[in-house]
Amino acid sequence: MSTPEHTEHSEHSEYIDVETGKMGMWLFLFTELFLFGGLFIVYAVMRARYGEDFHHAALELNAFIGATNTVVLLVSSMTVAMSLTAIQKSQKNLAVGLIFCTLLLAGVFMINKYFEYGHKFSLHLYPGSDVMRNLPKGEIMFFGLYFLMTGLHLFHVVVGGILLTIVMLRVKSGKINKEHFLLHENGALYWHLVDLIWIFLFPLLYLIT
Amino acid sequence: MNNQVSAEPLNYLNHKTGLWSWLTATDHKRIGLLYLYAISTFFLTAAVLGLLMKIEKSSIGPTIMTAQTYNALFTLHGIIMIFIVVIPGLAAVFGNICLPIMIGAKDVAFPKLNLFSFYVYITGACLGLYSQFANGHSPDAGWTFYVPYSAEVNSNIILALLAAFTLGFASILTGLNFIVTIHRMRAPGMTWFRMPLFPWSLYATAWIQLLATPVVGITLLMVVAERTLHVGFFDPKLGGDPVLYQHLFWIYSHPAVYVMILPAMGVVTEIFPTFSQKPVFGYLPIVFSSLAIALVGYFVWGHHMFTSGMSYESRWFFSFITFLVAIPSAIKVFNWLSTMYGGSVDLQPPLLYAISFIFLFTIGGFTGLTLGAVATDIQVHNTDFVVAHFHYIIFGGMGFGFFAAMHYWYPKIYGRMYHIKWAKIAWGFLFTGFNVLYFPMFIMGIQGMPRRYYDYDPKFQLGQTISSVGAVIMFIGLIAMIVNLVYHVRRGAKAPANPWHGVTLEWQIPSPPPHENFDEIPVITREPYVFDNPYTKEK
Amino acid sequence: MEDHHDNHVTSYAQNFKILFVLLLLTISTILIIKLDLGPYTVAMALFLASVKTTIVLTYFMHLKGEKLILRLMVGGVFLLFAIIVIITFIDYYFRII
Amino acid sequence: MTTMFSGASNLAAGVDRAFIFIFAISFIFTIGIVVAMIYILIRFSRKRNKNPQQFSGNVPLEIIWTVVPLILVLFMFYYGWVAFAPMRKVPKNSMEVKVIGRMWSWSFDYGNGKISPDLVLPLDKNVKLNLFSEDVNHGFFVPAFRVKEDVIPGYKNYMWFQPIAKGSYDIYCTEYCGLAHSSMLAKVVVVDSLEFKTWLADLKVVSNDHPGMAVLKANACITCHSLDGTKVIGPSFKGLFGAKRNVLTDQGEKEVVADADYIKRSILDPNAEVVKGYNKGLMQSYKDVLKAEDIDKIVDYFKKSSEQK
Ligand code: HEA
Ligand code: HEA
Ligand code: HEC
Ligand code: CUA
Ligand SMILES: [Cu+2]
Repeated sequence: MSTPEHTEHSEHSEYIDVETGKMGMWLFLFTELFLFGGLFIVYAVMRARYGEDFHHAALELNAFIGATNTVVLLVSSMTVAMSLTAIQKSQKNLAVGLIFCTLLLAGVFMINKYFEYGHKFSLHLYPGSDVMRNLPKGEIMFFGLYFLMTGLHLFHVVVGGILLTIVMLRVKSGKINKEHFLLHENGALYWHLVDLIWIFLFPLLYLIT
Repeated sequence: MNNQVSAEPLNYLNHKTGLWSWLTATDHKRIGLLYLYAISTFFLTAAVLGLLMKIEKSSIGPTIMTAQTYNALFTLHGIIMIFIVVIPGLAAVFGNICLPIMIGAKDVAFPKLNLFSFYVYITGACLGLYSQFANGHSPDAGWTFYVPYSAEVNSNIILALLAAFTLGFASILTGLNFIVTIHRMRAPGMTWFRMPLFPWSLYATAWIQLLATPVVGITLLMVVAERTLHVGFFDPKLGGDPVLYQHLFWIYSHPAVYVMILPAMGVVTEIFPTFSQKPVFGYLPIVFSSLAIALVGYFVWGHHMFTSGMSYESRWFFSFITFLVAIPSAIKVFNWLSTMYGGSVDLQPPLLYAISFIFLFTIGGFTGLTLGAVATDIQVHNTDFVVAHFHYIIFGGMGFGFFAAMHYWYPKIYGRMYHIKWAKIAWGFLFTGFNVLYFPMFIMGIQGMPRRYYDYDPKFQLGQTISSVGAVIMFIGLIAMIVNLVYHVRRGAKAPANPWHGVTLEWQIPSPPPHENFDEIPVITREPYVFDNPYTKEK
Repeated sequence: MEDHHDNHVTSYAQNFKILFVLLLLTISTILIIKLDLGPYTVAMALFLASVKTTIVLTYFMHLKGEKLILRLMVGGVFLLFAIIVIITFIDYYFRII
Repeated sequence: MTTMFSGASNLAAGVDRAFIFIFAISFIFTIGIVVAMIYILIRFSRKRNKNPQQFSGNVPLEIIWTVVPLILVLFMFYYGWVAFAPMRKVPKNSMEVKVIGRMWSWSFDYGNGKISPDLVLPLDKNVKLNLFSEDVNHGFFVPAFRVKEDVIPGYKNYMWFQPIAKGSYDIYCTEYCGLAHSSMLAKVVVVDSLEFKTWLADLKVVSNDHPGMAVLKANACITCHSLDGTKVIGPSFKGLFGAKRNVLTDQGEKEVVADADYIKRSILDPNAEVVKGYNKGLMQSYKDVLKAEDIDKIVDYFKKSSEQK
């Protein structure tokens, strides 16, 4: 899913009105909220039904990795916010550096996820596996939700990463600068959304056992 | 650019030519037309399927098809009509064509995104059609895809689900575009309450598209996951909850019915003042009733689930809110009538469709109330009564609204005029056929004729046959209407800029409009419906 | 068109402070769950998550400096979602499965 | 003919009252609107009225047509509600019957070993129906009684009523459940209590069928499997025993001989080996439905009927 704005260059000027672009981005974020919202509703209902099983299943998850990733995302959220400050202060190199930090942190997040998923796979615990099929129903449900929610979130991390890479390149080339940084702002907004969703995923999946 | 050979002034239709210029057009009017052609094609396809179903049901037992085919037909008919025709319908066609002009803008806020959503739409629509012909069985779960049936049956459900998902995405993008356009692109001086009512209704619609669609998107994806990965969110065999699916489905699909009807209400709200040469009666109440419908419409989804074993308290709650959502519709109906009252009413084809809209929508709406009361819904739920209710309100409401819009803005869009008398005759057939087709279904529904039934009890024979005759009458009407409209796109008499003496902005520019609508962005100084223009004076 | 941009540049120091608060809240979430407040654990965890969300929205996402209409939209959307969840639970809460 | 006003249960009167109330209001308003519309079209037609008046609103009117419909719909809600409320409150002394819905037949389990394809009920006695589904969603609908509840797998839905007139009434399935949804029919037969008692006590199955055939009939196998060689939804049972079958398994296609073992596997785990040319997922496992001896009876029946030829 691309952001609406960077596809857009009206014939009249190369840059699109800032308020317009930002509003478009916010509206897009609302749809993301409801997308995950549907999953949260399912989670809530199933948790009410299979409290015990969820409890057991959640113990399987590595809260440490979860916590690490929370910190990683929060810090990355800050760096991307700071890069915006930098661009507004015309500190181009700092801005590039900060976005790069964000991307690095995104990388760390994905590496963590790689190990986390890898561990599950080594236990043959993945949707469709025989091990998973033989678990109690509530645990199947928990892992199903776990994989769907974190998987969808991971997808957003990847998209956010790509978006921020584009932003970084444009900052470098000067296309994004003190005057025109709408894409930068929107990229940052998207990244914060990724963080926001994780803020809920973390306690719900890893902690509440 | 002035080396144009033809005498016609440059407009959005001829300023660039060639197929490629159409396929890559970012001009909102051209995108609107692309939608119009796509949607009409799909509408006709699905309408023919409807006709086939009626022929099948004209007599007991197998008439022209097997049960398998029938089940696939109503599923495809429902999917096309709902997801491909009526949900995008008015907003994508006439919203695109008229919204920017009516608020005095040169285009929508994100023209390229607009084109992109058209292609997303086409992709989804083709996927939907493809699901019918791909290897294996055509999908047969009904447009509601209730789990566990849809999670277990061995037909191309996955393709159909992905089609619905993709179409939802297109719908979200259109909604997003419209909201931003309305917020940011209004001409100077056009305050919120100087905005015409069709844009207002699109605004309310867009919020529903934006916020309700993602929920069904994720739900359908979960069913796909269920089928491919064997994690049962909804299938009880895997520990899931089938009623939860219904909740999530209707959290979207009830608001979606207002996505269908709100723009149609907007259209007739434009038509009544124009053909009565009189300001809209109760501008503010109409605005707020649109917003109220959009908002309250989010909270009534459970009325589709009165028999699903939902808790007692929920049934109470949903029934109650359902009745509240009827009030804003009532307000609109009365305001429309009062708009005509005291006017100088000219019964042209658009108005003819608009008043039949009121009639059919009222019947559809009142039967909606019958469905909203729990006790009566228990009797008529999933019977032909429901089928008649929503055909009255969707086809009679949104469908006739669409036809009204078509006849109203046709001269603006093409710069040509259709044959008025033919249009009225076609209307006669459509309207008669419509009532003959669907009214008997109310009666059969109350008597217990269930829906999605391939075959039926002999006691329903008479009703079913009458209803099938109605379908044939409608068929004639539709053909007549289409021939009239298509034929005159090129051969019709030249239409003036303002054939109906309307006062909203689209009538103040040439027909067809120039590429960027306005040479100079107009400055708005007054309310939208003030009828003191020269056209009324000269009469 | 560009003028309104200068008025909400967040300083680096402020960004740091916000991160600090967020990290504190994360730690308290973990602690609260370790403490186990019985039936209130989930509620507390969700409450803290909402506080974090609000902070991210207001400061990192600069809602604070945005136009009123945008803030209303964000608030409205969250509210709508909350209502939908509550209504769904009118069914589940009262139902004996 | 079951018309609207021939309710045959205690709940019908309330529902009909709600119908009448809502229809009456709807009728009055619809007629009113049509008459007003026609009047306006004639009286204010462009021919008659060249000078449109330019008023654009009236607050008292707006209030009236907000408040009046509001009051009316509240009444509609009320009537709908009072007729519905008793439907969920089952009287204590109700007789209970378990309703089992499956693709595409109903059966009614009276708890004393009596299982019937039709619902036979005593007159004037409260009945509670416990609704169970073996596969997908179904809907249990008796129009004459004004009752309908969905039959959803994994859910314990129920309904109750009291039949108040003797006779035989239609049962329909109202939730789409696949190919033969429209033939998932049955009857409610209301008889007087004496007749009911003798019927209930009679546990023998009066039939000259082979016991295996009886099982096939009772479980509606023959809605999908014909006995005469025609292809319905599943393969015909004709000549099944000992025949060669090409089946698709997870490992691929293979040929098997339909022996007793294969038939058992086909009944208990039908989707593991799917007969070529047929669809997976249609037939559900009968593991929890059929007892081992029932399956033996079926196998025996297949064996015998193949030998006859
Ligand atoms: C455009 C689409 C559209 C619209 C606008 C509506 C509008 C309404 N609908 Fe409908 N509905 C559908 C499309 C629509 N519906 C579809 C597609 C289904 C079936 C889905 C499926 O299962 O496949 C359905 C099913 C459906 C059900 C579920 C039935 C069932 O399955 O058991 C219910 C139940 O409450 C219902 C109620 C209503 C109500 C109360 C309104 C109200 O908004 C109507 C309000 C209008 C009026 C009331 C009339 C105008 C007012 C006056 C003339 C003034 C006087 C008024 C008073 C005195 C009150 N609808
Ligand atoms: C916009 C929405 C819409 C429209 C316009 C229609 C239009 C029609 N529908 Fe539709 N219908 C639905 C939406 C719609 N329907 C939905 C959502 C369902 C529920 C599906 C489900 O259960 O899942 C449904 C279900 C449904 C059923 C119920 C199936 C069942 O439950 O068993 C029936 C049965 O008669 C039916 C019939 C018709 C008919 C006869 C028309 C007619 O009015 C159509 C009139 C048109 C014609 C008679 C043909 C005109 C054709 C031409 C002009 C073509 C000429 C061109 C060439 C030859 C190239 N529809
Ligand atoms: C919903 C329809 C349906 C019902 C009801 C049904 N079946 Fe089947 N059956 C099928 C289908 C489809 C197949 C072929 C695919 C497969 O092998 O799974 C099949 C295959 C079989 C086979 C293997 C047949 C062969 O030719 O190799 C047997 C034996 C069988 N069913 C027995 C039964 C019995 C016994 C019952 C009832 C207790 C029953 N079925 C009920 C649909 C059904
Ligand atoms: Cu069972 Cu339809
Ligand atoms: Cu609805």
